[in-house]
Amino acid sequence: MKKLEIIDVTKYFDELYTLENISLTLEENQIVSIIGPSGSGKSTLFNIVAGIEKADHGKILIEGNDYTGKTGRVSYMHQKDLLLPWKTILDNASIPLMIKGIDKKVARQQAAPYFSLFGLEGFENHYPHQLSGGMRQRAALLRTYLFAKDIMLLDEPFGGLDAITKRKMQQWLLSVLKNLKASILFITHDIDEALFLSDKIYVLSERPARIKAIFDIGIPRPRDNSTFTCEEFVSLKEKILNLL
Amino acid sequence: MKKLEIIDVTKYFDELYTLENISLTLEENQIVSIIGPSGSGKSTLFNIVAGIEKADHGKILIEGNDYTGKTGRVSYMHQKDLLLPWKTILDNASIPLMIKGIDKKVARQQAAPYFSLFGLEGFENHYPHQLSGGMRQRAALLRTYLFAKDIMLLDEPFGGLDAITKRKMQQWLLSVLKNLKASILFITHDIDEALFLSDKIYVLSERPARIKAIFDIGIPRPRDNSTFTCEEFVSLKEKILNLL
Amino acid sequence: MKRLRNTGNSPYTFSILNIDLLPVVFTTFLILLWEVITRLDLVDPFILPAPSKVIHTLVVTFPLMGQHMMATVFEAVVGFCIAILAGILIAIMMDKVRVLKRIFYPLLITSQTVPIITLAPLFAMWFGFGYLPKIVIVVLVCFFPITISLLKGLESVDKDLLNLLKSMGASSWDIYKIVKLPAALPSFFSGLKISGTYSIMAAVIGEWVGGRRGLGIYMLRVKNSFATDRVFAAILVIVLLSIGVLKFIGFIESKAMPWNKEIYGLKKEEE
Amino acid sequence: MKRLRNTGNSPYTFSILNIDLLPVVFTTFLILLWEVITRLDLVDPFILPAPSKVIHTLVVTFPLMGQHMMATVFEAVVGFCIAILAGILIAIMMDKVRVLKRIFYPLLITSQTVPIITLAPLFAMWFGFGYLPKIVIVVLVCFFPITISLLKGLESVDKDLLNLLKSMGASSWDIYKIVKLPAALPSFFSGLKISGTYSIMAAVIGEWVGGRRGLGIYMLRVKNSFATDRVFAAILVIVLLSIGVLKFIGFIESKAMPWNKEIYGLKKEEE
Amino acid sequence: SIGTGKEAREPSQQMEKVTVILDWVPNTNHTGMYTAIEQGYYAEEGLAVEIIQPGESGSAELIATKQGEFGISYQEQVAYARTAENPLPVKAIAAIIQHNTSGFASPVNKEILSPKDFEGKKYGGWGSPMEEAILKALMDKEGGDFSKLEMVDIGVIDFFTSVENHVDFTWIYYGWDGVAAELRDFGLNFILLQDIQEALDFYTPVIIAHDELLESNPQLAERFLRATTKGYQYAMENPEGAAADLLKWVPELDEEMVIASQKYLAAQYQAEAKRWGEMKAEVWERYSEWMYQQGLLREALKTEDAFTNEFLPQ
Ligand SMILES: Nc1ncnc2c1ncn2[C@@H]1O[C@H](COP(=O)(O)OP(=O)(O)OP(=O)(O)O)[C@@H](O)[C@H]1O
Ligand SMILES: Nc1ncnc2c1ncn2[C@@H]1O[C@H](COP(=O)(O)OP(=O)(O)OP(=O)(O)O)[C@@H](O)[C@H]1O
Ligand SMILES: O=C([O-])O
Ligand SMILES: [Mg+2]
Ligand SMILES: [Mg+2]
Repeated sequence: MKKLEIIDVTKYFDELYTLENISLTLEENQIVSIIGPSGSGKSTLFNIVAGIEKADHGKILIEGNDYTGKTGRVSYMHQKDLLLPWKTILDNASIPLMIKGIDKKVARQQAAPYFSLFGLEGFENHYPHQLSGGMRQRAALLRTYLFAKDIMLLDEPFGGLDAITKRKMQQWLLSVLKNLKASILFITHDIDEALFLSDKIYVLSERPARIKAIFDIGIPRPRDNSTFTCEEFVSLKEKILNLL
Repeated sequence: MKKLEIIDVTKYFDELYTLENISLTLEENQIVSIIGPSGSGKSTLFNIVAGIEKADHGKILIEGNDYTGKTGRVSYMHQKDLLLPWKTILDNASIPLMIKGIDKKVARQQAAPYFSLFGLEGFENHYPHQLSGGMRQRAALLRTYLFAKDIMLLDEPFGGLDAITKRKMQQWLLSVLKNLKASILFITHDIDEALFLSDKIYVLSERPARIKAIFDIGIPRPRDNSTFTCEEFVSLKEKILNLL
Repeated sequence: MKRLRNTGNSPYTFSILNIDLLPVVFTTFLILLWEVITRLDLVDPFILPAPSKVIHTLVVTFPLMGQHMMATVFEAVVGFCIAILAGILIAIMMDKVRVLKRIFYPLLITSQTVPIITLAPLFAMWFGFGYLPKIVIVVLVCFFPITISLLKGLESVDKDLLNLLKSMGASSWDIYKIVKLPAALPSFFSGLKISGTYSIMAAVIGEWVGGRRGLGIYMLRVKNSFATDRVFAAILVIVLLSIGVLKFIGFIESKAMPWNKEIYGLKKEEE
Repeated sequence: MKRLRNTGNSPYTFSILNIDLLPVVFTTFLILLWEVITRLDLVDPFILPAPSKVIHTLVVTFPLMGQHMMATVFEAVVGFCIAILAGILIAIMMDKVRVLKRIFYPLLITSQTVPIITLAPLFAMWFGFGYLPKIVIVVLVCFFPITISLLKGLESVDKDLLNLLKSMGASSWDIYKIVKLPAALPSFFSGLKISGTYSIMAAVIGEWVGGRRGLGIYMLRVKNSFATDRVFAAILVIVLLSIGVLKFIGFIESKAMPWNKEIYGLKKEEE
Repeated sequence: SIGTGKEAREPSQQMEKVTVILDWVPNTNHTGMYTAIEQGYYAEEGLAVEIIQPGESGSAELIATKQGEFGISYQEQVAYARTAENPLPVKAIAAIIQHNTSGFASPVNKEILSPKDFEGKKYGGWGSPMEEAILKALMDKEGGDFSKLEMVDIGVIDFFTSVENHVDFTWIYYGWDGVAAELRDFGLNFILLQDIQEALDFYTPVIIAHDELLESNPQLAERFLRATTKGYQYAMENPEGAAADLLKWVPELDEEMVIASQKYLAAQYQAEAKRWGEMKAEVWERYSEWMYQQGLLREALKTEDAFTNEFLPQ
């Protein structure tokens, strides 16, 4: 089933032509990655899907319904963890529930059970600065997940991590997704990451962003360290490298 | 010839045991990479080589002479470009010469010829903020090179760049090194980067850092996009991945 | 990468209860020097009384000065509180409605160049000789740093964080409650500390336009009878009160931002 | 990632020469309101003279006031310059020698709670009636913000940058010249602007210790002749002079940091 | 002291420099000295006189710290100065005005005609214990109940504003505020202190000098007072000319007021005394005794230390 459809989206910032007729489909329970040069307009596309930026042309369909320009439907995560330093991890994770109007206490109770799944058990009452970079990203991901469990937009969620931690997070993400029903749109600069995680990869051009290529990634799951060196991975990587 | 030898270096920060008997050799015109977990002590090791941190035990030999604790012999570059925003690129590049006591005007004349080699021609009088991330790193590298041309310590020089720009910089670095005689010690978190650039890789353990493994990288030069998918690369990558 | 580390004791540190004793020792030395100079009759005592004399006078005259002090403290506290409320209100308004910021911000900056002391007599003309004109002066002095620093704090919030909340459909009130106000607290408190430093002094200046009670009035009176020691005792009380206000704000700050202590501690090391 | 973008004209902007006209229009409106109130005799002109009257008085009495103004400007400028020199010296000393910072920093903070006005009469006893006591007061008022902000600027320099220069074997003087001082300039200038705002006012207050010439002397005299319009004209001159000082510092700032204009412009957009 | 103004330019090399510190902003109490500058009387004595406007606290401390040779003060201040715990070595050497021209003033509509009428009224002063004592003494004498008087400090607020908005009566110098009221046709009830109680006819203002100066250089005081006397005599004979001299030096003042005030003071400077500046021991004693009895002074004033006529011209 088509979970999310971006249809023919065009965007100008005043004179700056940023997105040129972008169309894209996210199927249920898929991970779809978007790779593209810096400044091409990837984050802008996410902002449009999330409803906080207006497209000049085009539509956003979610489960077949028009959500163009509407906020509050999909959840959204940045490269920066954007955790509030003055709230504990549990309170940070409860924020989306509180915004939905759920009472603080109830929100906490609803958020708490997910901590073990996200590898944060025992850290509920820690402040963000007491956590490692990887744990902070997991907490941010948990918060994102708690807002909208079915569609998540992840904008370079591991971009700020060192390569080793990043690799661990990628493996963790795949493992946790086995237990969650979620469709994910994923921005990254890292070809290895895109190949490792995705069912499909869209490669964007320089600004104005057009879709330059689409790759269906048939690498079998579960994926692990050996995935990085399997033949299909290596040949797809070569193709994408030569595209960029 | 042994350009740089680190012999049995040990370092404590008060109680914090950081480096445990690190020994390492850099041959002339080689690139040697150091990979290790975050916080293991890689930058500390560089600080000791550069003479701005004191080792508790051990020696630094350069071309056979004892340089333990002495600054001003090797050049050093950080992940951040550390360019001065209030100086033009040319003036930024001239800083090491000026510190050596060379007159400002002369320093500029000495620095200018390298701009084309470093892909910065025409940007001499631009301020850093007017340059792209990749260009800023090249300018920082030029400044580093102008301080000491024979031995350069590069501490995650491309860590702050997006993956695509990073790849371009790695290829550029190899191409420029063909024309320069330089021996480079290179810290990175990125296994692809280490494999692509190096003649030798040292893998460090968690803190206190010990040398966990040494790999001689025999992948033939010149290296290019296809290097990432060649057999030797893939098999070395798998070994290192499993080590970390 | 900047390093976070715990401070070891530096070789020069000798501290009790987390107070650095070095400046205390140095200040004590200065005061002793002053004592010696006055004891040796190097200056006229009506120009500069001995510190021991000032302390003695402070103790002896405290019952009387205390009454005046209460009035000053009252004016300072009421004025400070009003300044805080007004500052919060106006900063939030300027943050929310940009046109208001464009109109009022330049006026606020310009207003700082008006010498309030010269206006003080006007306030007496308009507001009489009760507490009101003093409180007005305290408000005028304290209001500006609070407003400007709160505004800066509100504006410095990460735009991506605001976008994140907006993408969740958060209301403007949600955004203030969850992000903007807490994020602005450190900046707000640094504004409070600047204002707090001046609040007592502002009340004293306000009292010079006239009134019946207050340290300002007291100072004018004792000066009139050439009791320099009493003038100095009053100055000492003003300094101590001001430091008290500062400490109190610092205390509230640490209570209001329990998370901050550690981050701050680390940050300070970093910088 | 924060976005750098050029500002388009906002719908409310109508500007000449880069000046936002909105506050100007609003201020003009306020002044007209004030004029109307006084014209309708709603307040005694003795308490609040009409703005037109104040301007008229300003023009008519300018030859006389001008002489007083010169004295005030002289004191403010000399005091400000001395404060700058002293501030630079002491900030660098505190930055270089940490023990000095530990000793003097708390004293500096505490000194801000001492009401300088109460000390002013002492300065007349010590320094007489010439320019000296006024200049001393200007220095005391201006010195603190300059020192503290320069010190902050010097301390905020990236440690990695300092390490880089050290690894090149740079001398302490090299480090100040190449990195620390230029890096501290923005913070230094923001301190200068705060001090500058108060410099004229401080000179006026200084003149109240007594003397022969200056806007402070002038104000006391015209007040004693019940000439409220002249008092207001003098306040207007003080405000205009203070704004002039601010603009001048802003001009020097843009000259001293040519690279900064663009970065700053962008930064402001970002925040 | 420093000066780059008019005074500094005129005197020739041999002139002896003298600084006079006023009690407050320059006004018609000080005219004789400006006249003496303007008419060249000081120059005749070889003196280059510079006149300084002081701060809030007047001149006594400044004369005591030798920031000037001569100061303008008033009897009460000298009494406080001489009896302070650390006495200030200053001494009165001439009375500028022979009688106390100050008193309590109120708009006519308040109907305050005698200290008895102070009852239930609001007094605006500057909060010195001396005021309280004087008000109490006057009311006691006239049968008023002092406890029914409300006192507020009006600090620096001028007479007109204060009685317009805030208080019923204040203490003024007739020679300035009283004259200003006349010029404005502001109906005034004025109670002259000395009319009610003789002890309150104290000298205000007076010229003071440092004890040491008087001892080590009595000629200076004599020369200064000789010229100053001529200045005040000129002011008594020619109020308008004297007003012009004052205005020349202090153009900030209102010309009309200065002339009116000058005319009023012409008869007050010397009054019935045989020479300008003369002070009577009984006036000093009466008032300082009164102050002491009211508990205003720490100790009884030795009046022979507080004033002298010996430097006045014969
Ligand atoms: N609100 C805005 N106003 C004007 N221009 C904008 C705005 N937001 C983004 N831009 C511009 O649009 C272009 C695309 O920005 P965007 O952040 O979407 O790129 P991106 O692909 O996410 O880049 P990166 O990989 O660096 O995150 C950039 O040139 C950016 O400067
Ligand atoms: N000056 C110092 N004082 C105390 N501890 C320090 C100091 N410098 C570094 N450390 C500590 O030493 C350890 C090693 O730090 P270092 O920066 O060398 O690690 P690294 O391997 O470079 O890490 P990264 O990959 O994150 O750059 C860390 O735990 C760090 O906190
Ligand atoms: O010198 C004057 O007093 O004006
Ligand atoms: Mg982006
Ligand atoms: Mg490091």
